[in-house]
Amino acid sequence: MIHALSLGGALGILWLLLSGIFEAWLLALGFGSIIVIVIIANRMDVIDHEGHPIHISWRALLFWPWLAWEIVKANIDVAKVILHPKLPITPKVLHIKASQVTELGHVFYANSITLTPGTVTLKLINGAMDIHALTPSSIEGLLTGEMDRRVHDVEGMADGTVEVKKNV
Amino acid sequence: MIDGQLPILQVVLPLMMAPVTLILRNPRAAWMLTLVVTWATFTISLSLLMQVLDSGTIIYKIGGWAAPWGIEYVLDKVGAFVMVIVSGIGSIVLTYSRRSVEMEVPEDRIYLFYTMFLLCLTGLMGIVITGDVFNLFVFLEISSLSSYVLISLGKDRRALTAAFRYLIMGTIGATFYIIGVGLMYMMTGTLNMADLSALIPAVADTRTIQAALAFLTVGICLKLALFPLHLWLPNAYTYAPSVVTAFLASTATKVAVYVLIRIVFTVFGGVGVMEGLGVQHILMALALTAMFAASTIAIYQNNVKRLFAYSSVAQIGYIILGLSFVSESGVAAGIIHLFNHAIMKCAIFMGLGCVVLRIGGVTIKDMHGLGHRMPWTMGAIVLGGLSLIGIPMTVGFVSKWYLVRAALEKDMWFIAVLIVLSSLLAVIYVWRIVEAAYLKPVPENAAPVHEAPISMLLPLWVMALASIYFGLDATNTLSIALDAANALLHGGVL
Amino acid sequence: MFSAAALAILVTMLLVLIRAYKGPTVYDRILAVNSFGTLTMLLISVYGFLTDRPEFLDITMVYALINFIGTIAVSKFVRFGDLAPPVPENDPGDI
Amino acid sequence: MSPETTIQAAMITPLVGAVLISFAGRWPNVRETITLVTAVIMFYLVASLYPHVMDGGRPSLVVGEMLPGLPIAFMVEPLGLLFALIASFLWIINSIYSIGYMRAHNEKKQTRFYVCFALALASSVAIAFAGNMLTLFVFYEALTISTYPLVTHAGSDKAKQGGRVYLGILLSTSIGLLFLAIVWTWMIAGTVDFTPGGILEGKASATVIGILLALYMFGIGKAALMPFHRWLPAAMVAPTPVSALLHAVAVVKAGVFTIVKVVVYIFGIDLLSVMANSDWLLYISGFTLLCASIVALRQDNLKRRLAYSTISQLSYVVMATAILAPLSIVGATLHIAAHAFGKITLFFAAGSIYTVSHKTEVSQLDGIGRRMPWTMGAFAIGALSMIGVPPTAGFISKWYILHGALDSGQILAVAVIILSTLLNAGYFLPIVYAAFFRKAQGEHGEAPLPIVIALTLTAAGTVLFFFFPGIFLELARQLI
Amino acid sequence: MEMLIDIASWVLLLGGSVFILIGAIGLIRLPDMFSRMHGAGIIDTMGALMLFAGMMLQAGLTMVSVKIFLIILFLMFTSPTTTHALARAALDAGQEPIRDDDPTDEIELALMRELEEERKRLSKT
Amino acid sequence: MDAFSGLFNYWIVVVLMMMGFYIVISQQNLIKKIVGLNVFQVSVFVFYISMGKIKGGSAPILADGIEIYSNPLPHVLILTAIVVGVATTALGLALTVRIKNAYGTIEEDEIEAMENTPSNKTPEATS
Amino acid sequence: MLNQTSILRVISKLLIPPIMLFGLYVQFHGDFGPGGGFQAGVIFASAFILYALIFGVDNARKAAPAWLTRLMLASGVLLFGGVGVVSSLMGGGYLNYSVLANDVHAGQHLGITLIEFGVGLTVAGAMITIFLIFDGLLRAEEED
Amino acid sequence: MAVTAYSLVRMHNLFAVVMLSGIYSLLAAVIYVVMDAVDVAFTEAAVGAGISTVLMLGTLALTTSMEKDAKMFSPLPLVIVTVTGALLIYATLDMPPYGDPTAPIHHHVAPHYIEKSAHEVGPPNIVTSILASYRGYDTLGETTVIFTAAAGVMALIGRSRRRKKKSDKSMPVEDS
Repeated sequence: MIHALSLGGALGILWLLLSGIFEAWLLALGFGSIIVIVIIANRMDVIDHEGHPIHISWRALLFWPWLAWEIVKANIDVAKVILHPKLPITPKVLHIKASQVTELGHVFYANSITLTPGTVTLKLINGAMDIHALTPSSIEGLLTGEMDRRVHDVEGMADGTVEVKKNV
Repeated sequence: MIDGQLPILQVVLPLMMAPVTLILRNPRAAWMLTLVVTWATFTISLSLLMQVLDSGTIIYKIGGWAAPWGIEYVLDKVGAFVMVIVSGIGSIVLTYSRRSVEMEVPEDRIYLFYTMFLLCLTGLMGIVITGDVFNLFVFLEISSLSSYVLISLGKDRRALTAAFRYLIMGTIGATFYIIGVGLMYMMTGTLNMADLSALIPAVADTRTIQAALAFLTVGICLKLALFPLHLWLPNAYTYAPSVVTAFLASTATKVAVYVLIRIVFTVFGGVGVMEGLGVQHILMALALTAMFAASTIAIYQNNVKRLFAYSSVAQIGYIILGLSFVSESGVAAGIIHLFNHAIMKCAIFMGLGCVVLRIGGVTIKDMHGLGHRMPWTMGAIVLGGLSLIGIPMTVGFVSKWYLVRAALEKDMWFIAVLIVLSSLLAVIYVWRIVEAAYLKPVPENAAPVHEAPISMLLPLWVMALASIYFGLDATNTLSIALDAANALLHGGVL
Repeated sequence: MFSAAALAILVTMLLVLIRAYKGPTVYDRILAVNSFGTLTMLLISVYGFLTDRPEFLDITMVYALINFIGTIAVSKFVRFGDLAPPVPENDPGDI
Repeated sequence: MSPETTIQAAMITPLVGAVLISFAGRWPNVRETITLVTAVIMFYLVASLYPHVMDGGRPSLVVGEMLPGLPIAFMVEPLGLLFALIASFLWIINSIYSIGYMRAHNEKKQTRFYVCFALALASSVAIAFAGNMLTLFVFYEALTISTYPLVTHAGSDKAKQGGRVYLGILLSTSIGLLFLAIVWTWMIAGTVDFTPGGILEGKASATVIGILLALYMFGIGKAALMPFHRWLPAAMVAPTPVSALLHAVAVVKAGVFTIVKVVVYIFGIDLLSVMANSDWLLYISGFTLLCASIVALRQDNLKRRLAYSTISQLSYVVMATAILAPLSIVGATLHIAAHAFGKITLFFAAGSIYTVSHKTEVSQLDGIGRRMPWTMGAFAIGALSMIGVPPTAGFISKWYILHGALDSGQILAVAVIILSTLLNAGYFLPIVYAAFFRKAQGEHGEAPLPIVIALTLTAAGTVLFFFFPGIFLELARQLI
Repeated sequence: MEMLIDIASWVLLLGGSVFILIGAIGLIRLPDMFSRMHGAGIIDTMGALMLFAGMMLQAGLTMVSVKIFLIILFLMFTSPTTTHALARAALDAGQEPIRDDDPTDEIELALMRELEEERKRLSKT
Repeated sequence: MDAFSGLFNYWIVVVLMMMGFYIVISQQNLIKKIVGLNVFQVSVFVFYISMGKIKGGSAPILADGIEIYSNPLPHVLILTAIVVGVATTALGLALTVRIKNAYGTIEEDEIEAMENTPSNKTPEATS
Repeated sequence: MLNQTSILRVISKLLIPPIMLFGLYVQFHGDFGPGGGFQAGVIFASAFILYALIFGVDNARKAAPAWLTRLMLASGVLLFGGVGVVSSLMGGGYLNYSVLANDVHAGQHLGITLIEFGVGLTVAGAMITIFLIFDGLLRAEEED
Repeated sequence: MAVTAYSLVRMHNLFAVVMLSGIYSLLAAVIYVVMDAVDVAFTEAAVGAGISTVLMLGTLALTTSMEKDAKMFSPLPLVIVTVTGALLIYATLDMPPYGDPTAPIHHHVAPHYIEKSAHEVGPPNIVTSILASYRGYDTLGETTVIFTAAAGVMALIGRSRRRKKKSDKSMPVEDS
């Protein structure tokens, strides 16, 4: 229920952001739309902690700028490689264990890895992932495990109750 | 108040009932509903025809917007006449359809069949009544799409390929049509037919408009299966469920012809265009080729449905030939043949539907001895066949009379002779069937066969008798056709 | 300024298209198409600014959406459809 | 009953008959009674018009407009009445004969036979009474269609073949030529009503008239003008009563009737006689006449010989018309009647022989006259009539024709008639001779009673015609 | 200030343009599908981000910016997801990434062995 | 030269259309035919839209300060036409699926070959 | 679908509701910006398609059973047509929305919103139906 | 775009063909935007690139992704296409140039919409006004078309396929 409400709230904000028109008629329509969507989402069974992660803490706000910076760094890195006349790449596939507890965390981590050029998550199975890396430097960034830690932080103290649910 | 709304009701009624049948999902209920709807439309179109005959063209503004800006409905004599044909055939075919459909369409698709039927009817009605070239395209597509589906509901797998080919060619036709419309629109800035006809003369000399005419004509001819563009038709008619064949054969191509009339005569102002640009001669040549080539091919067919499908191609040739004379009697001949051919083909294909119901197939071999096994059915088919030949006392004769007359009026001796000769080809293919049905012995291992159920025979004979009635007393239909032709030729008033 | 960006995007599109045509595998094409979609988004947005009517970013959104769903569908399709591309399957389980 | 109602009734009677017959199919006796009764009623109705017409009345009836300005209209005039009289009278006799014949042969589908017969008669009468060319054409085609099942009655491959030729020629000539001619006439004259004196006078050039005449003459395939004569022998596969119907009662008569009617009422004799280019008709018909006679000489099959004889006899009528002299027209009219009686007798006889002995070839008929005196007697009378020997009907008609030919100085026609008379004698008399004076083979007696009655009646009619030609003569004279 | 924003946005736009070009070049130059994904990644991330950011600066605090922000957000979620999906699909279909054939260190080798076992285990189930 | 540049646009569109058209009528593969149809139709749509464009015009959504709008009518028409196009595509594809089920192939010539063999035999056997 | 697709699953769970909302936004803002019923329907359906792609057809069918899509399909057309009928009953012509309310503008607005909604319903219904049928067939074939 | 179209002709991998048609559609959408047709671009994006592609993929999955080798080249289609194309080029010769504000289409019906629609209908989006109100009837037709397509697909390959399969087997070809 709480998920549904928060989803409704989030959607409400989204609606206002999109619409930018504050006429009663449109607001009413928006309200109706949100209710319909919540109902449908409920039917689809996508309202849970995964589908709507309200429990993710404010730390995300800190994480993103960091991630952005990582992305920039990685980009420049890869760009150099690409522009290098010899194309000095050493593609490798790594296997990495993520330290996050929930699957949501895994996904966050995996996506963050992919988002940074130079590394792509090929596969994610129960927190174990295959990573394709283009250059040694991008591997280094991973092997230090900093990103892993940070994502773990973002994930926060994920409660075990939710954990059980998802594997059903 | 309802009176004023009749034109729109005509289209909207089947349109709105189509979703209802979809929801109902019950074959019987769907049939009942469709039946009621088709008869209602028939009644409405009759009353509209009366109205048009009494007080002239009806104009209906949709959405309350005046013509060039909004879409308007324009119902003149030709339109009302064609509409009566379409809805009349529709209601008869539907009365007939229940048993046949149960037999030929998978049971769980029957309600969808009726949905499609209604949509097809909607499309055809919409085409006939609209006064806007683009709106026409939309309804053309409604009818086409639904007819693709209807055709492919046949049990033979070849129905699928036939429908596919129809889909490809039909869509090419429709695309050509919109190219043509686009070109016209480009030069005039309007889509309304009346408006177009007022504006086109000023730009008629431009190459754009000429090309537009070419594209429109080719596009429509694809839909109406004029000879070299007919490739989709025989298979489609052959393998579609009988009901569909009966309905499409007698309405869809007719409506396409109607569109051609509309475009050439109303929009382009007829006479000048036809004669000036040589369209007349091209159409005439094609029509004659159609008459001969298709009839000749028909003679060699072993599947009777296919045989009559080719005969349809030939008969379309007659209609186009009539139009291509660009004279009053010629156009009237075209229009009257439109009506007549609808009646006789409907009867023939409904008869064949009965045969399919009882025998399971319609090859010539299946027809052996059928004259004795299913006398009523065969009787109706033969009547239809006689009408195709143009024996007096049938509708076919009336059409032929006017066609020959039109040819002679123009001193086109040669063509008059050709018309007559091609109807002799019809004798040959019709007589193949007659001989098979009456002179061949019943196959020895044939299972006993009952006459078709009365629910099918009745509509069948209504059509067969109609083909005689309108052959004996053609004054009413002809006077409408002559009026319409007159109106079309003189300024092409809507 | 925007026109420079637009030009760059167009050039990029061309390059991406080359990849899409060359293949050699299906995945290269998908990748290229995906990038192409992103580029289209960018181009449309930039064009909006170029003509001073930047309100139409909704289109960009739709693109993003379609691009996403399209690519998902495609990759799902090549993964589960029974029509794996003609790659010799020497030892599928091995990396 | 007013004449108008009578016309209606005369045409409706056979239709009603047809319907009743089809319902009575299960009870042969009822069915045949109905046939006979219908035939008699119809004859009575037609005959009751006679006095009226003789008084100069031209009762007419418009049923409705088929095409704008083109009604389905009927009008009784002498020629039509003559034809109707012959047809309806011979129907009675033919019915009697059919009953005997069909029963003796155990033919199947007899109901269909009688129904189609009635329909054919209805069409014939409608043709006879047709008031304009369109109406005539309509029923002309109806006659073709309704006789097709009769021709193919046997259902065998041969019958099918015969049916094809029959239908093929009749339909293609009528649709291909006659139809064109009618439409064209309509366009030129604005009407296709049968009008005394014709409707084309002064409306078209000589060339057009010539072409039109050709279209009409060849378009009326039922008149079996060469080269469109082949359907007649082909149709010989049909049972004998059908042949009788084709040759004597309805079909070919309808053909020549139409020709006379077209010449008299569409073109007008005056118009044609001033035109130089109508002579070819004379030649063609003369040619057909002689050719058919020569072919007939060489036929061994009795019915085929009769068929070719018919072709040549029809050409008498055509030729007589083509002579364009009033007297020859009268002769043509009379010849329709005379030939009808004569030929039906001959066919009855042929059928009778076939029924009893299953003989079909001329060469098998030796001595048959002794076993079947009535039959062969009647045959002899018929043959004489064909040749034109008094005291038979053929003499009168030929005499009129000759007279007309002489009057108008058509020596060629005279020569043809004389020559053909010789030929006629050449192919009929040997049969009669062989039948009576050669030694007989086979053991059989006379034919069934209805057959004998029928052929005796027609033979008697042939003779009576000679002595009392008044009825027909008066009618024919009215024509001019 | 105005000037500053303009310059910033220009820089961003130009930078974005350069990056997408680089990405495209990568897409062309790189030897196999998996490494090309990195090139595509550049377009999706850096290029798009910079361009959109540039546009945002141009637009100022309006609805447009909000929408661009939403788009970026959406892109950031979807782009890695699609890349991943694609990679998975390619892998499953038996595509193999080109790899440097001599593993740099022991750890990696061990990792790989582990991976292989896991693959086998998975393929059995 | 001026006319040339003005019409050049159309010419490109025409070339595109014809390519689509060519695909439709020349290809044997049913799916490719449908794709061709799409290309053909889309090109026609582009043609319409280019008709409606006015130099210096702007999208036809009313806003302050904008004077020239491009012609909205072609847009409306093409919206409808696109929908029709997608409907056709959907149906065509559904048919293709059925055809594949029934024949096991989606190559037109193969289908034809399959059809002709039995149907040629049947009449011969009967007659 | 095992947890192989966990990335996809999580992300799409996150995205589906916003996509749907976006669809409805497009639906109701067609008056002001680009978009309208048709596009909205497609977007809405695409959210659903995404769901079906990730969670399988069976789940999708559960979320949107056949009767529902069918109803959407039908009721959209009915709504559209119905607006027309109502407007003609209220004395205007067919589809003349001006008579729907006292004020021309309000009437037009109401009418447009309603019919656009009808369009959206039908389109969404149609797209979902078509997709599910295609995808359903695919699954059925795999099972064979 | 032309290149895309051309390679569509050449490609034999149907999958690639589908992808390319997607690209083609995207390109078309860009062009629409350039030509101010935002609504159309919107739709084309959603339909051409999205729905059509997905549907085609579904079909490919159900059928096959490779086209058979090229057949004999037949000149007829080329001739037809050339003639048609030539006709169109011919038609363009009398057209008003691209973007010409004096072209007739900008002066007859359209100005009315642009000037009056805000007053007569209301919404600022003229396209919506025309679509929904002036030409609302077209849109009704359009909706019906979509409805037809959906119902048609249902009728063609809708559920209860099992049963259908059986019946297919029981009577494969009717008259053989």
